Amino acid sequence: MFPPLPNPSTAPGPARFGDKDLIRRSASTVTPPAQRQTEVAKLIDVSKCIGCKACQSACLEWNDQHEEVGVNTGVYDNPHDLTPASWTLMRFTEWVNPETQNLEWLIRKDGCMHCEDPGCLKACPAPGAIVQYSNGIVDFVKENCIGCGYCVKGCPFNIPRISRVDEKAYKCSLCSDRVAVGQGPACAKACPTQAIVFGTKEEMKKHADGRITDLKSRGYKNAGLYDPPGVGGTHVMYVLHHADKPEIYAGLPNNPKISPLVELWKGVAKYAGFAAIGALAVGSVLHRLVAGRSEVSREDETNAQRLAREEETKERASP
Amino acid sequence: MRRDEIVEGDALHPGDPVVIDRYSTAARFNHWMTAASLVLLALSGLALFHPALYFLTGLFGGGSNTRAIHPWIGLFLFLGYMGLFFRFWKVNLWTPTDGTWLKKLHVFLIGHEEDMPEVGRYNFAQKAVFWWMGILIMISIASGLVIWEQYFAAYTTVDQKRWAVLIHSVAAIVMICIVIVHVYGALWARGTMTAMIKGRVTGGWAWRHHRKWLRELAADPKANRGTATPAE
Amino acid sequence: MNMELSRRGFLAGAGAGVAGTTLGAFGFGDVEAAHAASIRPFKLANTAEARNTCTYCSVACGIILYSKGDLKKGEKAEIIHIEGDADHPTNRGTLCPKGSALLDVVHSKTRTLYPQIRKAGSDKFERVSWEQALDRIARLMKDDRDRNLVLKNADGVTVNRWTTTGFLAASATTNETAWATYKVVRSTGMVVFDNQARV
Amino acid sequence: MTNSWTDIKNTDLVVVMGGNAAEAHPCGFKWVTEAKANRGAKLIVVDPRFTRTASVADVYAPIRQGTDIAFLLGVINHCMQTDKVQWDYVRAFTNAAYVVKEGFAYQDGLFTGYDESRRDYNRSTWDYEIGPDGYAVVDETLQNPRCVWNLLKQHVATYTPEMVERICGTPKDKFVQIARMIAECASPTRTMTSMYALGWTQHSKGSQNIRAMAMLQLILGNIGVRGGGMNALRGHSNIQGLTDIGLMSNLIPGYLTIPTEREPSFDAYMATRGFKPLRPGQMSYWQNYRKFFVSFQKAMWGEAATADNAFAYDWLPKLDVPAYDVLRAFELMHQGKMNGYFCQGFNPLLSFPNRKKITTALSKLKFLVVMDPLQTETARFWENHGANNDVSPAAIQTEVIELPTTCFAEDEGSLVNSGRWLQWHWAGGTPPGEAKHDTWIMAQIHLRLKELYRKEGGPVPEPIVNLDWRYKDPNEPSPEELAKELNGYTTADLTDPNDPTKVVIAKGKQVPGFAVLRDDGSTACGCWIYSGSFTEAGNQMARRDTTDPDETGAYSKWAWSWPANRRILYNRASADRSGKPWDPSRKLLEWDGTKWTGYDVPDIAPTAKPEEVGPFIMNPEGVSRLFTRGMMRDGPFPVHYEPFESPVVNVVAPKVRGNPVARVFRNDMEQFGDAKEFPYAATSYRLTEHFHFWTKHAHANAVLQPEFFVEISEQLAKEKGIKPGGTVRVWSKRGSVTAKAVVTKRIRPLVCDGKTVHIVGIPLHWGFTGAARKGFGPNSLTPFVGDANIETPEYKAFLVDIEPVAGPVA
Repeated sequence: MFPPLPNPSTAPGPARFGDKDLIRRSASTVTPPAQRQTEVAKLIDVSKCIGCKACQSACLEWNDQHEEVGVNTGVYDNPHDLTPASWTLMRFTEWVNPETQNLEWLIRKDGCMHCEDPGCLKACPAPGAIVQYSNGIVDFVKENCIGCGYCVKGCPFNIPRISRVDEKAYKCSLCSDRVAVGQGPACAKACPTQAIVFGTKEEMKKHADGRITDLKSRGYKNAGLYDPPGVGGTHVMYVLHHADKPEIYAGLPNNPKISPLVELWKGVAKYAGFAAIGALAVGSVLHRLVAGRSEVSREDETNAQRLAREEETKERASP
Repeated sequence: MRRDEIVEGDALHPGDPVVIDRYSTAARFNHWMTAASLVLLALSGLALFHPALYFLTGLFGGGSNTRAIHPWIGLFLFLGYMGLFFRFWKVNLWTPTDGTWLKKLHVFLIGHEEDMPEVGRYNFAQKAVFWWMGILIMISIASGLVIWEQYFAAYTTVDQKRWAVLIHSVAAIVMICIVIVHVYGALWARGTMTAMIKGRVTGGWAWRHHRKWLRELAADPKANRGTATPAE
Repeated sequence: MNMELSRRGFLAGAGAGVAGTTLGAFGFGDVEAAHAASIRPFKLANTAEARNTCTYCSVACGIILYSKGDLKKGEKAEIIHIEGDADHPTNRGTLCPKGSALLDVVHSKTRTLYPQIRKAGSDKFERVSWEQALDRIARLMKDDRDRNLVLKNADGVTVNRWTTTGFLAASATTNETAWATYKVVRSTGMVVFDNQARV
Repeated sequence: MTNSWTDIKNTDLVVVMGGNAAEAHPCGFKWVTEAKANRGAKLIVVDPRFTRTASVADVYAPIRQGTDIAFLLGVINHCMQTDKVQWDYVRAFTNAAYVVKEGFAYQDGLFTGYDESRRDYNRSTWDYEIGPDGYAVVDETLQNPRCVWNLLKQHVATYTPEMVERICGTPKDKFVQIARMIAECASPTRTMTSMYALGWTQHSKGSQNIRAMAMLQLILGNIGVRGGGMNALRGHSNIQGLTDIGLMSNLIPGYLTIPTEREPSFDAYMATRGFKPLRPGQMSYWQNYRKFFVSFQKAMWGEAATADNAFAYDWLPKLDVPAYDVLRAFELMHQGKMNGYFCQGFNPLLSFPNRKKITTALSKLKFLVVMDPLQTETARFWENHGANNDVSPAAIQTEVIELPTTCFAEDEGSLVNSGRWLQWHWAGGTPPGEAKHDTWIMAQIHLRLKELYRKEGGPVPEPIVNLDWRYKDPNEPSPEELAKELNGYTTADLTDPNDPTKVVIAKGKQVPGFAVLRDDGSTACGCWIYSGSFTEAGNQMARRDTTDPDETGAYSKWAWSWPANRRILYNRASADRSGKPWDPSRKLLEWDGTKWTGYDVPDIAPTAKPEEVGPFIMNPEGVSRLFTRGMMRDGPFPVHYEPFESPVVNVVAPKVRGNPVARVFRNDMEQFGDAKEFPYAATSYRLTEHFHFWTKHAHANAVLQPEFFVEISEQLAKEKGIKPGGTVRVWSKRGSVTAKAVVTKRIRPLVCDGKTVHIVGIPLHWGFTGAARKGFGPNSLTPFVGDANIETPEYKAFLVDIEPVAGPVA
C-alpha cells in the first residue's frame, strides 16, 4: 500500500516553506526563489473511491468549518455544491456504459486543483490575496482578500466561493498548514481506500501509472491521468477509468484553460485602456500647443451687444 | 417664435459686456455631482483594474471598502446623469447643422471657429459627449450589477460574469477618455468654465461658440431682459 | 507499555524509503523559515495525545485524541482534534466519514450531562442528583426482584430466575465495562439480558 | 471473522454478499482495494442495490433480498456438477464422508421430524451413524449414498442456474459468470474470502445464509487459509467483545451456556456438555468445559464458590426457554409481564422491529433506566414529537431515569474488533457535566442492592452479597482490575499433576493462558478465551509492535487476539493432511516433522501430528461440518425459504411460509402483510455517512447526509408518479413513514418467476433527537419475526406500499 504519513508531532516546529518560497503573488511581482521546492501533488484515484465522504468530513474538521445541515434533494451530494465552508465535495454520477451496458457509479471528489497556472491568482486584483508556493500550493490569504469575486471568474474549475458572512473568498488550501509540518492534507490522511494519496508530483505520476495499468487490465482501455496541460498541469490530479471523456464525471472540464475573456480582460484590455487614456492626454496637450486657446475677442462682445440691442428695438417696434 | 435652443432659465442681460445665464444653480449642482461620482468611480475602478493603481484603494479605506463602495457610487452616477438627461436631452437632439459642423471639424480644431456654421446651445462634439456618456453609463450599470458579487452573485453564470467584467472595464475606459476630451474642451475654450462655475457666460462667448443660441435668446422677449423702458 | 507513541510505526517498515522521499518533498529547505501569511499555525502543537479506538464499527480503527490539557498529568483535558493513528495496522491513519468527525460526537450538543428523572405521566425530565437517581434505581430493582424472583419451577427445581426486569447491554462499551455489567446483572438472577449482537 | 481485516490483502477473490463493506466498514474495505491493486484480486458484489461497494466491483449482480441461500446452493451445485472441488481438503477436513443415520430425509422444504403445532423439529434423525466402536461411521470412498457428500449433492441439485434466476431474479448469465469465478477458487493456490454482515443475519433464516457460504468455502478449501475464511464484518465497536463475554440471556463468558431447567444439578449440567470425540484421537476441545466453567464461577463468587456448594451452581438462573432475547423481552413487555428495563448505550425504540409495538411495550413498564452518553429516542419515547413520535405523555405511566455516561474518548479499556483483536485504549478528555463511567454506575447499583439485602434481607440474597467485589475502590473498579479478572488468576498454588510438591504457578498470579485453568477451584477466570490477554508479562492488549514478518498481515505483536493470540482460526487447515501448506506462497503453518511452525499460533497442540488430529478442534469430529447434525433448529442443510413477507411464493416449497421454525409470536403472525396489499419488496440498510443513530448527533455527519429518504428505481418512480427529491409515504401492515424520494438507476426491478418485483430501499439513520433533520426509521415498518437459531429480526426483507404525497411546508 502507499506508505502512510507518520502521525503528526505535537512539538512545535518550524514551517517547511513560507513567503520566501512564493513563485506567484496576486497583483504583485515577486522574485521567485533561486531554487524551487519539489512540487507536491494530491492524486485522486476515482476508480478506488467509494464515495464515503471521509474527505469532506476530515476537511470540515481539520479546517474547523461549520457547514449548515441541508436537505435531501433526491441525490447523495451533500452539501449540493461547494461552499465557503465545504472546500471539497463528492459528486455522484450514475452512468450507463454504452459499450458494456453496465451501470457505473462515477464518484468524483471536487475541489481546488491547485493549477500550475492559477486563473484565480491571475484575476485577483488584491496584492497578496492569492499566493502560489514553489511546491505548487495555491493558497488564499484571508487578510488580503477584498471579496471582489474575480477569482471565481478566473478559475476554470469554478471552485472559489465567497462567504456572505465576511465577504472573503474560500477554497481548499491543500492543508498548507499540515504540509508545512511534513503532513499530508487531511482528506488524503483520512481516505479509507487511499483513493487520495499525497506526495511529490513525480511520485504521484508514478503511482498513477501503476493504477492505470491495473485499470487497463480490468478492461478500462481509456484509463488515464488527468493533469490538464491547459493550466500548466495541476497539483491535484485524477486517475479516471474513462480519461477520454472527463466530462462524464460531473462535468470535469475537458482540457480546461483560463477563459479567453479573462485573458483579454487581464491582458490586452488593461494595456490598451491605459494606452488610450494616455494618448488622449498627450493629444490634448499637443493640441493646446499647436492650436493655442480659443479666445473670445472684443469684437465678439460688441457683435453680441449690437445683436442684443437690434433685437430689443425690433420687439419694441412690433405692435 | 422659435426657441429650440433655449432651456428654461437661459437669460440675456444687455450691457457691456452682455451677460448670459447659461446654467441654473440646480443644473450646475447636478453636473458637478455627476462629475464627482465619475471621478470617484474612475479612482476606485482603476484601483481594482490595475495592480499599479491598487494604492488608490487607500482613498476609500482599503480594498474591501473600495470593493463595497464602488457599486454604490455607480448608482449615484446613474441618478446624476438621469438628472442631466431630462434637463438637456431636447437641446442635444440632432440638427442638420451638426452634419455640416462635423464636416468642418478640422477647421474647428485649429481654432477658426468663425468659419464654422452657427451652432445652437451645443455643438456636435458636446452632443456626442452627452449621448455617449448616456449609453456607456447604461452599459456599465448593467454589467456592474452582474459582477456585484455581494448581492447578485447568484443570478448569473460564471461565464456571463466573465463577459460582464470585460464589458464593464472597456466601457469604463471609454468613459474616462470621453471625460478627458470633455474637460480639455472646457479648458481650451476660454470663458467656458465660468458657465459651470458661475453659471454665466459673456455675449461674446455665446457669439463665438453658440451664435444660433445667442440669436434665439436675443430674439426672445422672455429671455432678452432689455434695459430701455418702452416709450409712450 | 501504556502510552509509548511509536513514531516508528510503518516508517520503520517497508514504507520508510518512499515516505522519506515524500517528506523531503515538503521542502525541508531552510528550517528557520517562518510561517507564511497564508499558512495558519499547526493547531496540534503543544497538545496532549491519547491513543484510542474508534467507537463506531468493529474495524476498530486506531485514533489519536489531541487535547488541550493532559489527563495523565491530572489536568482537565479538552479534546480539540481526533485523527487516525498512522501506526495502526488496520487503518494506517485513515478514517471513514464517521471516524473523521468523532470530535463532533464527543462535543455533541445533545450529550447527556446530568441524571434526569421523568415521573409517570409527566411531559418533562427533571434534573436529579446521582444519589437520588441511584437510590431510586436500587429501590425499584429490589422491590421488583423480591416480588417476582422465581425460586423454583413447577417440578421443584431451583431456578432462581428473575424475568420481570431486563437489561439491554451496549456494544460499544469496553470488555471491562461488560464484565462489571455481567457480574452485577447475573448476580441478581436476571435472565432477560441481551445486547446489540442481533441488530 | 475467522481471519482478520489485514489478512484480506492476501485473497484472490472477494465476494461481498449480505454486506456492504465499502459503506459500513470503509477502513476495513481498504484491504479489499489493496488485494485488488497488488494481487489483481477480483471483487464480486451481489446485492439488491448497486451499493458503493458495487461501484468499485469487477462484477455486480442484483439479487432479490432474502434469496441468498438459493444463490449460494446454486453455486455449490455448480461446483459439484463441474467438479470444482478442492478434494483433498474436503476429504481430510470436512464431514463429507460421514454416514448419516437412516430415516433422515428432506422433502418439499421440510426435513424429517417437523411438528407444525410447535413450529419445531424433532431432530433425532439428523445425526451420524454411530459404529460399534462408539465413533461415527465414515466412508472415505464417498460411495455410500447416505454419506454427507451424496446427500448434499442430491439436496442442491434443485438449484440450477435457471432456478436461481427464477427465485433470485439474478440474470442467468451474471449468475453463471459469478459461479465460474468462484469455482476457480477450488484450486489450492486460489483463495476466496467471504465478507458479509447484517445483510445475511437479518433474515428469518440468517444463520443458514451464512452456513450456505461456509459450506461453499469448505468445498473450495478456503477456511483456515490466508486470504480466505468467513468474515463477519460485525457491527458495533465491541459487539464481538460483548458476545464473547456473553451478555446474553443464555450465555456465560467464552461461549459457555447458562443452565436450563432440565439441568437441576451441576453434574446434570456437565453431562450435556464437554463432548466426547466422535472420531479417534480428536481434541474435541469442549472436553475442558468444566475447567472453564468452574473458573468462571470462581471469578463471580470467589471464596464463596466452593466444591461443597457445586461452585455456586444454583446461584446462576436456570432458563425455561431457549433464550430471553430482545424479541422475547419486548413480547413479554407488550404482554405486561415486565416491570423494569435497563438500556445501556442502546436505543431500542429505533433498533427493534415494529416500533408501534416497542412504544406500547415500553409504556407498560414501571420503570426504564437509560444509560447513554447521548440523548436517545428511547429515553424520550414518552415525549411528543409530532408525526415523528406521536404519543401523549400523560397516558404513559413509565418512570424514566436517564443517566449520563462517558463516551469512548473519556474512558479506558479494551475493545474486540471483528478480527478478534483485543485492543486497549486510553482516555483523552474530561467527561462533560456529571457524566460517569458505566463501571462506576454498575458498581453503585450493585453496592446499593447489596446494602439493601444486608439491611432488609429478601429472597436468595447470596449471589448478590457474595459477588466477588474485592476491588481497590469498590465504588469504581479500575479497567486493569477487571481485565485481570477476565484473563484469570490462580486462587491457590498450582502444582504439577505428576509431582504435587512442585509448584507450577504460585497463588495470586495471572494465568498465562487457558491451558492452565483447572476445575478444582484453584483458578478463577472471567472469560477463558481471554486468558493470555493480561498475564504476568503485562497488558498484552496494549501492545503496539507493528512488526509483521514477511508482511503476512498477521501483526501478531499488535494488541492480542483470542484465542491464545491466534490470528487466523482453524489455521491448521492451511496445510494439507501431511502438514504441507496448500499454497507455499501463502504459507501460514507447516509441520516441520516434530512441531507446527509458521506465522500464527497453531490451532491445535503444537506437537499434534498432522495425520492424527483434525483442524476443527472445537468439533468432536475434528473436522468441519457440511452437515450440521441437530445443531441448527431449521435443518442440517440450508433450504431456500422466502421471507415471511415476500412478493412471490416459494418455488421450491410452495406450502411453507417463511422459515418453518423461525421465531414468531402468535399475535405478530397477524401483523404480516401479503403481496396483494403491499406489492413492493423493501429492505433496510445503513449509509456510509452515518453510524446507526449516533452520528445524527454529530454535526458533520448530519451535514453529509441530512435527511431521511427512501430509494426506488426510475421505473417504479414513473409508475407511481414520484419525482426525484419529492416526498413519499411508505407504509406496511405495521406502520407508515414519510420520506424524501431518491430515484436511482442503482435499484432496478427484478423479474422473479415471471413476476416484476420492485425494490424499495430504506436507510435507518434518522430519529427525533440530534443534529440531523427529524425523520423516521425503517423499524416503523419492519415485521416482528426472528431467525430460527439466533432470533435476529428480519429487517432485510419485508413488504410495503408507496405513494407520492405533498411535501412538508418548509
